[in-house]
Amino acid sequence: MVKSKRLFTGDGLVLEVVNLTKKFGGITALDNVSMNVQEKELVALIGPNGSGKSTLFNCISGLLSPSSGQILFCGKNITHMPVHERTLGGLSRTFQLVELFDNMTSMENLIVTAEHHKHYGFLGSFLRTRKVKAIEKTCEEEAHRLLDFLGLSPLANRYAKDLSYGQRKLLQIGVGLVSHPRLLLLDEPTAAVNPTMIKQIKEYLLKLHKAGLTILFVEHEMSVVMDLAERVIVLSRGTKIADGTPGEIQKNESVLEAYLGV
Amino acid sequence: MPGNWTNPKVIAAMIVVVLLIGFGTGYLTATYTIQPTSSKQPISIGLVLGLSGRYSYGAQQALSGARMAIQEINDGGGVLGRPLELIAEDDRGVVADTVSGANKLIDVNGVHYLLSTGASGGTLAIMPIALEKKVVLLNFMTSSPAITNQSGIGGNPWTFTLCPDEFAYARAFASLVNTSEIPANSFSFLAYDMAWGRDACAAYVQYIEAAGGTITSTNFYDPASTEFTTILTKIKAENPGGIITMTTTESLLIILKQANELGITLPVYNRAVGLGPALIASGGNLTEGLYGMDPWYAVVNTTANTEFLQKFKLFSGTVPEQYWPWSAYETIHALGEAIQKAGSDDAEAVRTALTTIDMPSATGGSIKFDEHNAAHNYVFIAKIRNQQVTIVTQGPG
Amino acid sequence: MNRIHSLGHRSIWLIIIVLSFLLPLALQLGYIQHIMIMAMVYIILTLSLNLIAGNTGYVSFAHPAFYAIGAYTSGILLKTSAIPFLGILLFSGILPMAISIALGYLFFSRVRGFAFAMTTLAFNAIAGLILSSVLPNIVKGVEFQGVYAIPRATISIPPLFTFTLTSNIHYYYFLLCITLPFIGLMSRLMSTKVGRALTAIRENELLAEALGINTLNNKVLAFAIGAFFAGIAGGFLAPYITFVSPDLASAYYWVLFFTMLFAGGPGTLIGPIIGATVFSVLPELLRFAPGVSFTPELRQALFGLSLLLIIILIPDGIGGKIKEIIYRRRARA
Amino acid sequence: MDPIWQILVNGVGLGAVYGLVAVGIQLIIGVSGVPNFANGQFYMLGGYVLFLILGFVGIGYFPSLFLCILILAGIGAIAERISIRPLMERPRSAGLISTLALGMFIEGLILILFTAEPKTINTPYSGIILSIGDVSLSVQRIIMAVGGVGAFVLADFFVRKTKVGKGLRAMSQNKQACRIFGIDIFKMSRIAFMLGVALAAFAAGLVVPLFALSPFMGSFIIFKAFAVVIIAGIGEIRGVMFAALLVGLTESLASFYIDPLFRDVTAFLFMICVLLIRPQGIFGEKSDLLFAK
Repeated sequence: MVKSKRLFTGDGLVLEVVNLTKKFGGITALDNVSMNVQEKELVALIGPNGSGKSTLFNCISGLLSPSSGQILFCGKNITHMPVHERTLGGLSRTFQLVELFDNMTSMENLIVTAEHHKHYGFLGSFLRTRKVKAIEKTCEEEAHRLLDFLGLSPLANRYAKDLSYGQRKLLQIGVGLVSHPRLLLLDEPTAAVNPTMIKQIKEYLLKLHKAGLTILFVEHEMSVVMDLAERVIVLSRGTKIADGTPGEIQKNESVLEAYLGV
Repeated sequence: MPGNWTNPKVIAAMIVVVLLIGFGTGYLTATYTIQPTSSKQPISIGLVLGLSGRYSYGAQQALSGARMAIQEINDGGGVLGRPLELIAEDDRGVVADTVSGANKLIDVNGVHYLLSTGASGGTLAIMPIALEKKVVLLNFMTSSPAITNQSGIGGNPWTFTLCPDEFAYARAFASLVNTSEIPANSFSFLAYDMAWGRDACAAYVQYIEAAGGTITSTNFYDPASTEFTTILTKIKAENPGGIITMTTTESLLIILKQANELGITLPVYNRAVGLGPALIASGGNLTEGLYGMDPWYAVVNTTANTEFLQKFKLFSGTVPEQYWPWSAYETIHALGEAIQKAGSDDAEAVRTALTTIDMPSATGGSIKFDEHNAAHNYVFIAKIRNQQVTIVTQGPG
Repeated sequence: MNRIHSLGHRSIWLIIIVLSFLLPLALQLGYIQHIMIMAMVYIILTLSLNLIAGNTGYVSFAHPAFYAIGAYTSGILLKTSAIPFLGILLFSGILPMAISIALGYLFFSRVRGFAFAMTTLAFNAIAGLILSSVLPNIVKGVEFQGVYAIPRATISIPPLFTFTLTSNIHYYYFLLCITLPFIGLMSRLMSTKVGRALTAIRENELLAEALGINTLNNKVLAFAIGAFFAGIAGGFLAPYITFVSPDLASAYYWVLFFTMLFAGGPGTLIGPIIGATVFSVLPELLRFAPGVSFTPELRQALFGLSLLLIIILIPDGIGGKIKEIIYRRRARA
Repeated sequence: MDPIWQILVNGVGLGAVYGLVAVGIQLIIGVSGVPNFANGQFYMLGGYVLFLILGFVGIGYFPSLFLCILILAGIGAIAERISIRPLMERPRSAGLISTLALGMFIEGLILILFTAEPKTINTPYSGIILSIGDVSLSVQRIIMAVGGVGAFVLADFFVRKTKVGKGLRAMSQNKQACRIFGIDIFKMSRIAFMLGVALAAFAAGLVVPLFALSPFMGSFIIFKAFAVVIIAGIGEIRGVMFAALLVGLTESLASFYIDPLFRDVTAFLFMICVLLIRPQGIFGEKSDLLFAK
């Protein structure tokens, strides 16, 4: 497997968020939140609606620029780094409402991502040197391997728009993986899919976790959170109210309060 | 997605398209160039004109003028016993189309004589083609001095100009400056930003200054513009003795309206917009006191002209808005005479014959070419007095 | 993905090439050769516009300006300088490209979608005014209505040969030698990293960026390549028509290009080629339609109507339709 | 005399025209996301309809104007059905091209019916000239300015206060949400289009007596109107009038103090400057997303 390019090195802490605050006009969506993700960890981020989960997610992945605070990725400050550079650096994400290149085939969706994480320029690609040929070949192989892994091989030549919602969810995870991320951010991976598909996705995530991938995911479905997560971080009204193992979280008063609104 | 076109079906489609277009055109051309009009092979005359676009109204009239002349000649047995036929091409007043239209007439229809278009830019653009392909180019309505300068001994013996150029008008106008008719001696120009507008402006400036007049300003505007209050305000502030306009009918109407609105009472001397019924009808009182400078007016009082007017009304059902139809009409007749004189339809022979012709014009002048292949016909300055056009002055340009 | 279909079976290439080489011989008339030459010019223009407006999905009104700038550059240099024509041609492509790169980095980084389209529209208007009203005052040999009497092009490779292109047939084959490689180049481009990146940007720019594609550079690249070939087309036109005018930068031309592109099928390769061919030949064919019953006004009305119908009935254009059919078949298989 | 006041008055006059056409475009682009390139031709069409009504129906200027607006609104409804709705779910470029084609079609029809020869409309008011000090202008121009501002205020009120208007604004915020909340987006798009076209017709009705009526007048004004839209910020109705006045004054001043020739590009230069400084337009709100989809 060809190693994808890395901007940063460093071990232990993969992601570290320090006193992050995000204001929209008057409203404070995030009120200096601090959190971290260890290497090879599988962390869940939960909280009632409007608790700031997705805001935090967007700040980390770079869709939003925080008002204050810091985001460290593998020890490097990426707070104000352009989105595509974060991704090239090994931080990849999926979207709650599936985002794919609808008029490209599943295969192309994977390849276009894969090849942009390889070292070669426009001219090389245009002249298709031997080196480039080799790289593009490996891209295809990786894409095939992923499609097999996700059981989408039969649909390799279908447009993404013609896939079922569940298949799109899977493909999106594939697109997230094809760049060999150091940290994979999943935004509600099981939202709005049928139980069998939920089961399937859970299996895939566990497999990936075993393979040593670091994952941070937002989730509503408590059963999923409790089965998967090693550690759970709870947000409420823009502040972090709890951080611990699923067991601890279940017993945590303030969490219940936040959820039941007592 | 890239490359689906390499699918055999698509390629087939592509080839079919290419073949259809290629041979389709070929076929049409072939069928078109065979003329079933008469037992004898007719002599074709080409005409490129803005039959659509901004100048289409006048251009359509010019076309009728030419058609009328052709009909007359053919009724009289044609020239050299052969009928004439007119093939017209539309150039929308766009120079690029003038070029391709002229190319089409010469290559496909094999015309040896070409009546050129309504924009000086267009004529200038096809003059090299006429020279290269040895085709007689008859310029009957564009008046940029650059054309006559380059014609005849100017280097292009194939181009003939049958209408006066801007120097002629400028001379006629300048001769009246500081007289009872044009008491003013300081003028402001309002001309549209095209080759002709610029050249005409330059010519007038030269002669007016020579005649002791002064120029307060020369203003050019985008031909598409519909708002003149800003320019007119500028002119009003300069307060000249008169405004000289080189514009389209549309622009002139707006200028008159907005000048009136701004309380500008200066006399307007307009070049190129004929003082025709359509203008007076839509302009109303605003056109009162408006001057015009053209080589022909309906009111020119000669038997030949009144005769032409009656015939044209019968033929086209309209009254000429300006000189174009008359000019086209006389140009065709001059060409017919030249071919007759040459005794053959060979372009070279006709070209030499043209240089020698001397025929009377309906306006009292005569069509006789100088060393620049320019026939200096009469030039008229007219004025609208209580809704009637009256000739102020006339004479050879 | 099977990359074979990007370049296609050589046999088919051969057929097309042979055909396009023989066709003008079958049709001797200079005028028909003129039509075919213009068709090729429009193929180059439409395909290059397709790169930004079709593949990347950013409508650009600036293409006529690049076309005109190329034509003026070549016209002026042919008239006033002794530079060999091939050099001039290259330069008339490079100048618009430089301008487009500046424009691209200036505006792509700030505005998106329609706002960008408007900036290109503004640029086109300003460029047109400069060509028609400013240039004549500062550059020798440029009249207010364009550049007249441009000398014919002379191709010379000093030791080997020197040849002046005079007749239409010369220009036809010269342009053919530009067009065919150009088409091949475009089809190859589409199957590169960049080509797929552009499609990705059109499909979902947010995602493309989130997946690590540098959208800014890719967009500017597409814009610049488009401008380069628009300039080349203009540079060829100057010695061929022997006259260039500011009309080349007028609204008439972007309407024409859009018609060719969007009726043909934006984002495909075959689409713009078909569109350009049909819509450059159709008006000429209409010259032969019985004049009286077919007034130019009627032509314009029909032109608009047909474009409207095509957009509504087959929004992806002819090329898009073909692509759809092929995809359906492949998906079933 | 000191022309400055006249120049300012001219500028305001220009601005009123651009503003009226631009407001229509703004409504449509906000709701259906389509830059309506045919609005210029609708403006022109409005002029010709008014011309016919005044010619053949013996009612006064203002009743004719009203009738003309109604007719154009009807035409607008049909046009929306044909050229916008089928393309609702497609990329905006499709809508841009379809309206462009629609414009070509309308212009062609008018050319067939009326030829390129310009017509003029005279109202009782275009003849009356007032001169206050150095400033001289016709009552018609005053009517135009007042009518322009009036129409703008009405449109603004409609969009902000009425139920339908709120629906329109909701649409411009988030189409999906509207679907969910059961707002009929097709209806909204139709209403926006009718309003836009009607405003264009109104503008023509006020302006044409000051200009001449020509089939090409539409294609000329449309670009200025778009420049105004961009300067104000896409979808920002409040900003339009202000932006329009800015453009009008800039042009008026430029053509007096620089050169009439450059008047027509000053609008564009102005637009470019605005975009470089405030990409979202003077009144547009900066989206908090680092990039919007």
